Amino acid sequence: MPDLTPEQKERLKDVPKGTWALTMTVAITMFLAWVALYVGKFLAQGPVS
Amino acid sequence: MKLLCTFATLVVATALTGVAHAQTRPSQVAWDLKTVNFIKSGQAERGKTLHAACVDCHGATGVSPSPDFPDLAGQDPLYTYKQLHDYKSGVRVNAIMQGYVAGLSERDMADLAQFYARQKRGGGNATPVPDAAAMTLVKLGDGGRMLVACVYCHGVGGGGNPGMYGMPALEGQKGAYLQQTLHAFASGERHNDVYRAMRDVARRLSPTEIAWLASYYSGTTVAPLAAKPASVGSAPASAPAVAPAPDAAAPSASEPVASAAGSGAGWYTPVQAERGGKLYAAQCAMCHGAALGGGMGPALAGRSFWTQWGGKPFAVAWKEVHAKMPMQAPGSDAAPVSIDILAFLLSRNGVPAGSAELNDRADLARALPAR
Amino acid sequence: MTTNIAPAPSGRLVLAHVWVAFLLFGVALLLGVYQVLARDGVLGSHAASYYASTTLHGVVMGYALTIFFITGIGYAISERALGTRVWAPGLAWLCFWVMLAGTVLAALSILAGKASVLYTFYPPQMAHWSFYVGAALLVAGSIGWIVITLVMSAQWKGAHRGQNLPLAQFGMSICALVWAWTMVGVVLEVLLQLIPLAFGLTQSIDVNLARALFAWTLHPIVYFWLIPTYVFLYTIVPEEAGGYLFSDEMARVAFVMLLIFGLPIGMHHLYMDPPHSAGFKLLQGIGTFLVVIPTMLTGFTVWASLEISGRLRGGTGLFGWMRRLKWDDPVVLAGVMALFMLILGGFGGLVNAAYAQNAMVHNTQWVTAHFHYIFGGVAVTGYFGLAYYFWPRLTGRALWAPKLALAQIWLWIIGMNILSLPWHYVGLLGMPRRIAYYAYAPEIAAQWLPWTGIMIIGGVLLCLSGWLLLLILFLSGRTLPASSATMAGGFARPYEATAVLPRSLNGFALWNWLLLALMAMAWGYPIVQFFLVKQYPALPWGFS
Amino acid sequence: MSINVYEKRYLITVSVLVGLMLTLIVGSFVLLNIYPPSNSGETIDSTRLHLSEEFAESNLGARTNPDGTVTVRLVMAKYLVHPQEFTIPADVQVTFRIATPDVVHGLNVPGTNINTMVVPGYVSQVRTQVVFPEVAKHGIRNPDGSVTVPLFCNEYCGYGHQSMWARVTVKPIR
Repeated sequence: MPDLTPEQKERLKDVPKGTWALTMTVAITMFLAWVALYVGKFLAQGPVS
Repeated sequence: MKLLCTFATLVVATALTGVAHAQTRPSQVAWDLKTVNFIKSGQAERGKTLHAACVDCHGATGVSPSPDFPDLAGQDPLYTYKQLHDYKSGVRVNAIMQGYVAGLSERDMADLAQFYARQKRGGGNATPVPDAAAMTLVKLGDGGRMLVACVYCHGVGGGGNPGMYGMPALEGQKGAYLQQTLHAFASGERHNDVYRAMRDVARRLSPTEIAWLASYYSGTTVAPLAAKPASVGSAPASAPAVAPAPDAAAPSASEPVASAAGSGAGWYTPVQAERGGKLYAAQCAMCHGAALGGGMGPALAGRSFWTQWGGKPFAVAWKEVHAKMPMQAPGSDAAPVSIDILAFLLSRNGVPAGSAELNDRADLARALPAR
Repeated sequence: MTTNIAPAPSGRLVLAHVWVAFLLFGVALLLGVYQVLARDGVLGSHAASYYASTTLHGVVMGYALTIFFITGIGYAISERALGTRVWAPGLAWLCFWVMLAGTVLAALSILAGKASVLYTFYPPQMAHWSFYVGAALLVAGSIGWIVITLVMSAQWKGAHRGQNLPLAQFGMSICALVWAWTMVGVVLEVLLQLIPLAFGLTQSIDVNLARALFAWTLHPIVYFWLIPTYVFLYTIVPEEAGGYLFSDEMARVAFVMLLIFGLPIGMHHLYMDPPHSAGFKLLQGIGTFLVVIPTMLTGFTVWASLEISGRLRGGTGLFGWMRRLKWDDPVVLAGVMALFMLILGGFGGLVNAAYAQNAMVHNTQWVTAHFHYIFGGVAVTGYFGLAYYFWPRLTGRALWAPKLALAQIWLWIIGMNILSLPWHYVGLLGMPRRIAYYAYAPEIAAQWLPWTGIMIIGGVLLCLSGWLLLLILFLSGRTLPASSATMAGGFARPYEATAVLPRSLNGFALWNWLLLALMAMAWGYPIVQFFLVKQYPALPWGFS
Repeated sequence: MSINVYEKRYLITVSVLVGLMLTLIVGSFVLLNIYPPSNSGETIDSTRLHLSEEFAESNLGARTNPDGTVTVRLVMAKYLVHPQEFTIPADVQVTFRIATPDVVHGLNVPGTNINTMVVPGYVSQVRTQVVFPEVAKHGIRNPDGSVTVPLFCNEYCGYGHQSMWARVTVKPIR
C-alpha cells in the first residue's frame, strides 16, 4: 500500500465506485445493444442453418 | 480448295444428326491436374506435322488468310485443346472442324495446342477503338446489365490470362470471326462455354457493341452485323430451368427487309428469305461465310454481288446458283431450295421484298436492280 | 536545469525498430486514403492498383508495423522493467535486419503487382514466391525477440528468487508467448503449403487445411497486437497520470486469461466455412465469449487506476474524477482514448463472434469497420502513447511539442470515428468486403454512397494525424535540449499491497501445458480431419 | 489474492451478461435450429464441377421441390454467379447449395441471413426463410410487387471480385 497522506486517503475513499458505475453502464449498454441487434436484425432476417 | 469443300459437305449430314444430341452435353474438358499436365506435355514439333492439314484455312503459322476463320497462333494451349476436344465430342458444332477433328486423338490435340501456342500472333496493331463506350465495356463492364469487364478474364488488351485455365487470347484475332463468335454465343448456337459464361455475356450485347468489341480486339474496323440469320438448331433444345430468353439487346433473327417500293418492285417474300437463310447457313455458309463475306468461296454481299449480278436478268443468277451449286454436287438442289437461297441473297443485299414469292419461271427475264 | 542524459543503453536498437514501424505506417496511411477514395469512385476505377494497395496496406499495418513496433518497444519495456541490458543485442540486431529484408522483399513483390492476394493470402490464388518468402522472413525474425524476452525473464527470476516478475515484463512475456503460439498456424501454412506451391514443388493445395491453419493465427494475432497496449495501460498510464495501478494481481490474471482464452478460438473466422461442423464452431464460439472477460477486467482495472489519479488531483463525486484526469499529457490522453475505443470496438466483436449472427455481417464492411476500430482505435492509439512515453527516455531529448501531440491523438480518434462509424452502418447494409469500385448496378451502390463519402473525411484526418506523429517524433529526437525525465522513471506502483504470488502467476510453464491441451481440444480434429477424410486439392490460380 | 469487492461484483455481472448472451446463442441453436452454415461431410471434386451430376449447367437455378421447399443451386466461378438471375419465394424454406470450380468465393444477400463461404473441395449449403419486409428494405421493388435484391460475392477472388454478383427476385407469398 503506497504511503498516502491522510488527506489523500480521504480523497480515495470512494475508489472504485466511479469505475464501477462507468463500467457497469458500459457493460449493460453493450449487452442490451447486442441483444437488440441479435433479435432486431439477425433473427428478424429469418433463420439460418 | 475444291477438295476441301467436297469433304466438308459430305460430313455435314453426319454432323447435323449429332446436333440435337450435343446440345445438352457440357464440354467434356475439365481443368483437373491430369488434364492440365497432359496438355502441358504436348509436343509442338509433332503438332507441326499435324498442322499441315489445317494450313488451307488457318494459314501456315496459324494466322488465317480469311476473316471468317480464326487465328490460332499464340493462342492459350488449354483453350485450343478444349476447342478441338469439344468439336470431337460434338459439343461444339461446325461441319468442317468436326470432320477434321474426328481423326485426332487427345495426344494429337495436345501437340497441336502446344504448336499453335508457340507461333507468333498475327493481327494488326490495335487501331484506336471507334468509341469510348466500348472501352468502358472492356475495362469496367456494365453493372446495370451485369456485364463483367472483358479484361478480368481475357487479360489487359485481350492478351490472354495465364492465371486462369483455358481463357482465350483475343488480341489480333480476326474481326469477322470475333463478331460471328459473339453472335453465336448470343444466339446459343455455340454453347461449349462452361456454365454459359460467354452466352450470358454475349446475349446482353447489342450488335453495335459486338462490332465495337470485334474492332477493338482485332485492330480492324468491323461493321455491325444485322442479327445473325437463325441457323439450324440454334436455340438450345432443352432450355435450362431458368432459360434466360435473349432479351431485347439481341434482336430476333427477322431479316432487315428492304422497304418494297410497291408490289411490282418486290422480288421475294420475307418468309421466303427466312427459309433461304436457314438453307444458306446449312449449305453455303462454310465456303461463302456466315456473313456472306466470302471465304473459300467468293463474297455474296456488297460489291461482289452487284458486279456479278446487278442490272442483269435474274436468269444469270439463277443458272449460277441452281446449276453449279453446291460445288461438290452441282445441280443437286431442288428448284425451291435454290430459289429460297437466292431470295435470302437478295434480301441481304437490299433488293426490295414484296408480297409475291420469287419463282424460277416468272422472274427469270426480269432484270435485277443495278447499284 | 538541463542535464545531458545519455540515451537508454539500447536506445538505437529500439529507435531503429520503431522508426521502421512508423515510416511504414505513414506509407500505409496514404494507401488507406487512396482506397477510401477509390472505393467511392473518386479516383476512377482500377482493380489492379486497388487490390495491390489493399494488400500492401494490410501487410504493413497487420504485420510490419506491429512486429517492428512491438519487438522494438518490447526491448525498451523489458530493459526498464528489469533494469538490465537487452540480452544478446547482437541477436536482436540480426533479427532486425532479417525482418527488414523480409518486409522489403514482400513490399517489392506487392508493388510489382505480383502479390495482390491481400494480407490473408487466400490460396488457391497464388502470389509470386518472393511475397511468401518475405512474409516468412518477417515472422522468423520476430522469433529472436520472443527468445530474448523469455530469457531475460528467466534470468531475472533466477537472480531474484521469490520476487514477483515486474508486471510490465510479465505482460511482455505473455505477449511473446502469445505470438509464439499464434505464429504456428501461419508458419505451417506458409512453409508447408504456400512456398512449395509457389516454387512449383507441389502442383495443388488443400485450400481448407490452409484456411484452418490461418484461422489458428488470425485471432490470437490480435492479442499479440493488443497486449503491448494493455501493458501500456496497466503499467505506464497510471504512473504518468499521477495515480496507482488499482490491482497488480488482477492485471496478471487478465494477461493469463488473454493467453489461455485468446489462443484456441480462431474458428470464429471460419463460421461460414463449410468444412467445419456446427459443433466445433459452437465450442470455439463459446471460447470466444470467454475472452470478453479479461478485456472487461482490463477496462475495469485501468479505469480504476485512472479514477485514483483523478481523485488525487481533486476530482469528487461519482464521475468528477474524469474531469480531473491529466488530459494535457499525451501519454494519458492516449490511454484514455484507447479505453473509450475499446468499448465500441468490443461491441463490433461481440456481433462477429456470436456464432450464427455472423451470417448477418460476415465478409461485409462491418468486419472491416470492427477491426479498424479496435486495431486502429485501441492498439495503435496505445502505440502512440508508448512512443510519446519512451521518446524522451530513448533519445535523451524532450518531446518536441506536447500540445501538438495532444492534437495528433485527438485528430486520430476523431478521424477513426468519422471513418469507422459510417463504415459499420454500410456493413449492415450488406456492402461486401474489398470492392475496388462500384461495379454493381448503380441503384445498388447508391445506398452506400452518402456514407462512403463521409468515410473519406475520416481517412484523410487519420492520414494527417499519422504524418503529424512522424513529424513530432522526428523533431523530438533532434533539436531540443535534454529533458528532465530520466530513463529511471518507474512503472506504476500497485494501489493495494501485492503478496508474493503463487508460482502460477509468476511463471508460464503451467499455462503452456494448459494451452497445449486446449489447442489440441479446439483445433485437433478440425485440422487433422483434412488428413482423415479424402480431400480434393485445388490447382493454383492467378488473381489478375 | 484479494479482489476488490466492486471489482468482484463487476466481474460477476460481466460473467452473468456473457452467460445470458451464450444462452441466447445456444438457445437459438437448440430451440430454433439456428447455426452457422456448415456442410462438413460433403466434399466434391471442384476441378470437375461442371461434369458433376448436381452442378451440371442444366441443373442450376431455383427449383421447387415436391414438398414445396425450394432448392437453389448456384456455381460461383471467377467473376460470374451462375445463374445471374433467379427467383425465390419469401417465407418458404429455401436451401442454397453452392460450389466453385476455381478459387474461394463467398456470398451474402443483404436483408437476409444468406451468407456462406464457397470453397473449392466442398459444397456449401445454407438453409433459410427470407422475410419479405426485411428484404424489401435492401432491394428494389418491382412492378409486380416482388423485390429484387443483390447477391454479392463477398470474398476476394481476383481483380473481377467487385463485378461478381447476381440478382435475386423475392416473391412475397400472397
